[in-house]
Amino acid sequence: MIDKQVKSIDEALDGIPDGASVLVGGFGAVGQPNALMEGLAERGLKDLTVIANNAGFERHIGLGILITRGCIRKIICSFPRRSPAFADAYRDGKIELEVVPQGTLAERIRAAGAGIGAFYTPTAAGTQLGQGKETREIDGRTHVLEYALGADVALVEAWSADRWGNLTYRGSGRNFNPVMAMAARLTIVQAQHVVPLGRIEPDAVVTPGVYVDRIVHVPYGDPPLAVPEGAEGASA
Amino acid sequence: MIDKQVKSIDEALDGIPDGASVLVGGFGAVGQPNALMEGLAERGLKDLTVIANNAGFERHIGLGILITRGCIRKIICSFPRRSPAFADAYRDGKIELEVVPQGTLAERIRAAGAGIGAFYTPTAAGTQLGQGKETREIDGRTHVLEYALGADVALVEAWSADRWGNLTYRGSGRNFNPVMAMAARLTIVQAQHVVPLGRIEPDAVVTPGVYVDRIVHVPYGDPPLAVPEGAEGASA
Amino acid sequence: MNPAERSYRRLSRDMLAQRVAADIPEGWHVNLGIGLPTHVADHIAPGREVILQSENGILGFGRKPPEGKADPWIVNAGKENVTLVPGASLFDHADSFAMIRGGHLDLCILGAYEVAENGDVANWTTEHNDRVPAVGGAMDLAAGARRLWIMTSHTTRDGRPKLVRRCSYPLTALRAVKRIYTDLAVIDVTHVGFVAIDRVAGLSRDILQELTGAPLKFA
Amino acid sequence: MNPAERSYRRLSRDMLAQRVAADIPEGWHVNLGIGLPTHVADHIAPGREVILQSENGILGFGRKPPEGKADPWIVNAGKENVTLVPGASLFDHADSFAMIRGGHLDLCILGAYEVAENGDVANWTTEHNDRVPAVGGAMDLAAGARRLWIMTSHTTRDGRPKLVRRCSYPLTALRAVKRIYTDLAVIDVTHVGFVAIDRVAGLSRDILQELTGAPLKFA
Repeated sequence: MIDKQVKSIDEALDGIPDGASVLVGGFGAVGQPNALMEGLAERGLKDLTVIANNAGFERHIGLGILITRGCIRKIICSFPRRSPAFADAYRDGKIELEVVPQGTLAERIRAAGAGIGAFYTPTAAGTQLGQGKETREIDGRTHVLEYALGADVALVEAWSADRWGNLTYRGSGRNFNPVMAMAARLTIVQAQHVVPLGRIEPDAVVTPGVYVDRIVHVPYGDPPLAVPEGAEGASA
Repeated sequence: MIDKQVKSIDEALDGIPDGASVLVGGFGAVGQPNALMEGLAERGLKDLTVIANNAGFERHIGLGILITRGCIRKIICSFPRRSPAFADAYRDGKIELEVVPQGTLAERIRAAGAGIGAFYTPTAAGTQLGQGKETREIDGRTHVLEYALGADVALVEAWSADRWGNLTYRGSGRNFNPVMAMAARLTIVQAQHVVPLGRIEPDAVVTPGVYVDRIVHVPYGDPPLAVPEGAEGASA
Repeated sequence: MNPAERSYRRLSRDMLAQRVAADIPEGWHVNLGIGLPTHVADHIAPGREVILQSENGILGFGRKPPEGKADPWIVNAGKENVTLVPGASLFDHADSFAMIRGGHLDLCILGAYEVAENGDVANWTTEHNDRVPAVGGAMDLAAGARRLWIMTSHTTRDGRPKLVRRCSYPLTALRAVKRIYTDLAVIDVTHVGFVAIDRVAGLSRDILQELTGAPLKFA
Repeated sequence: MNPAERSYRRLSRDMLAQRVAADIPEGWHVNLGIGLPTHVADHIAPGREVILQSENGILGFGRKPPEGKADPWIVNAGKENVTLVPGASLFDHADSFAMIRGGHLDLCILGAYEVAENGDVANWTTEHNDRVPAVGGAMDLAAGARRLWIMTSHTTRDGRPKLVRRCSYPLTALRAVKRIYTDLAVIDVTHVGFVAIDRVAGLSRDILQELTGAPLKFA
């Protein structure tokens, strides 16, 4: 019998070494695998490369803790604002940053999950973030070559999971979670609910179990109500 | 008020010219927009390029009719077997064929829908179907460059649709339909059921309405029960 | 110029949002960038079907929820709690940016630091302040949407023009902007440069030109 | 050789399918090609969780439905009606081939016209008959699954070996095959070529070698 559920966060994170690359789901406070990130911090890991949309928010939650404790060598993300922990570490030269356009980030992660080695996109053509990259004219438009971006580990937050690893998400909690689940050698899920096999209708499964390795039941509860972003400039 | 529903198949197909490229959903007998294809045949269109997984099955259904009436100049597909109409036309030199691996076909169509100009895949590297294509070594593996494949029109079969064009599919009726809906300038849906806006739960929408232009209500009924394929050789 | 001498008034944030909202045709699918553009959502007339997309995986979000009624699981790209309208759909980030980058949105509205007369836009980092660089979805939206409109104050807080001959800040996308809504005017970006198609009451052509860093034509 | 003189029996289709089914470890995700491999589905012991994928968008299909109980909306890659098991999921073709091509399936089992001792496989068109060329998902599966096994008769109907030094038909994938199950033997494809790890009772090494178009080693 297949049963991917493990008993503790520690067991879920077992075997992740220093220096690992880690995909972390979530957008804003929604869909973030905070308990798993805090577990990584507890384990005192070093030199992690984290791939996420943001660079954390509160100092005492999720990525904020990993950054504060010095576990992360480099963050690859699209929008590292509103994270005091990251701002401090970046200013002090304690953390590397690679900024990737959000759609290119999502597509590079999907590519890793889908067996696509690289792809051409018009996004970032002619900009600083396209500099030094190969380009190609396709249908009269400059495209930038972008490579697949997978990782050793993916940390995912789901609403419900069954023992095969089938997942659903709640509201805007899907965000990066389903593509990240596809793109790691080891995919670990923090699930609000663990349900019997067959309870999730075949049409309602968002992440099929084949992508999932370990599930830990964490009834984490609702994310905090959001505080709007102020900046006029960039988007998301 | 947005209302994409039209009153007849003829209205749904209005404006499609001779020589159009047409994506056609379906796999086996499931999820095939037969009423729309028969409508195209009625209109007596010529020189169509059809992109589909198969090349039809029965002579008197869907693609079989279009082929028999000489509407199609070229078929781009992965598995043109079990279609007597196609076999005859191909033998007599009346129709062109381009065979594309099924996964590459799906990914090329998705690429067109997703704004990806081209991508690299290991599929077909070193084979006849990879011949003449650019290649690139990525992570020690030969990848073939494949370009996006969009079309003028997509014909889609859905289980339910609302007036914004949100769609669900039944069983294995999704197959190529959702990616094809994304990849055409004009996407036309044959829907078994038309339901009030809001009836389809946000989580249950498979094709968001943004991809759909026209919906025609066709309570076509179940596909015929399947007859198994015999060949030992190829897959699907 | 002393504000007291002005014969015109700048549009307030809400008046600007209202103006933009009124110009969006019914039936369009629209992404609103964070900052100023976000406010457009609250000014679309009830019953007028403009479908709003949020890059974190929502098509069909609505106004802010009433006080105390927010669903913490539904946020927009600016991480604000929003509502879903009937007909809404939810999807993941790859599907969301497939929608954006595949040219399926009729319109994206972004804020900007600078817009050039050839349609170049700079909105993600100035490199002139100590803020961490952060691009979000701006480059994907600017390159992917069928039309890009910019919503911005006409000048910076210290009075420098944001509409310029050539951007000095790092670009978000090249030749992408179709129209600019500012607190002073509505300006199309055409093959002959900026064309003002509307301006606030009492604002002369000369003053508007003075506040703009590139030549203006008037429609 | 006169069949009457044979001291061994070829495995029937069902016996071969049963043998293959028994060799698949519980917990594996497996795609079964059309033809011979399809029959493996009906021989997986009840309660043994081997999860079957079908490239038209199913993970977790089961045996053929009982007579008269078929759901016409559920077909496998061979267009046969199948059942869904508890835990099944449905998705579209792009997602299905993302699963296949992204290396997420533990195993794919395909039929073949020829397998070479270096693991090359030819299974999609012979160019020696008048059948229309048709590749289906074979190239994606052969290149994408973690392991490729082949299920085939050991020889063609007219007695020619299907296991060869080098394929003469158009290839499906290069150096992809890990193991071959035939009606006579189980043969691993290794860096030193074909290694027979099992054969039917009564079949000598010499006879098996005679029926094989490349040198055999024996484990």
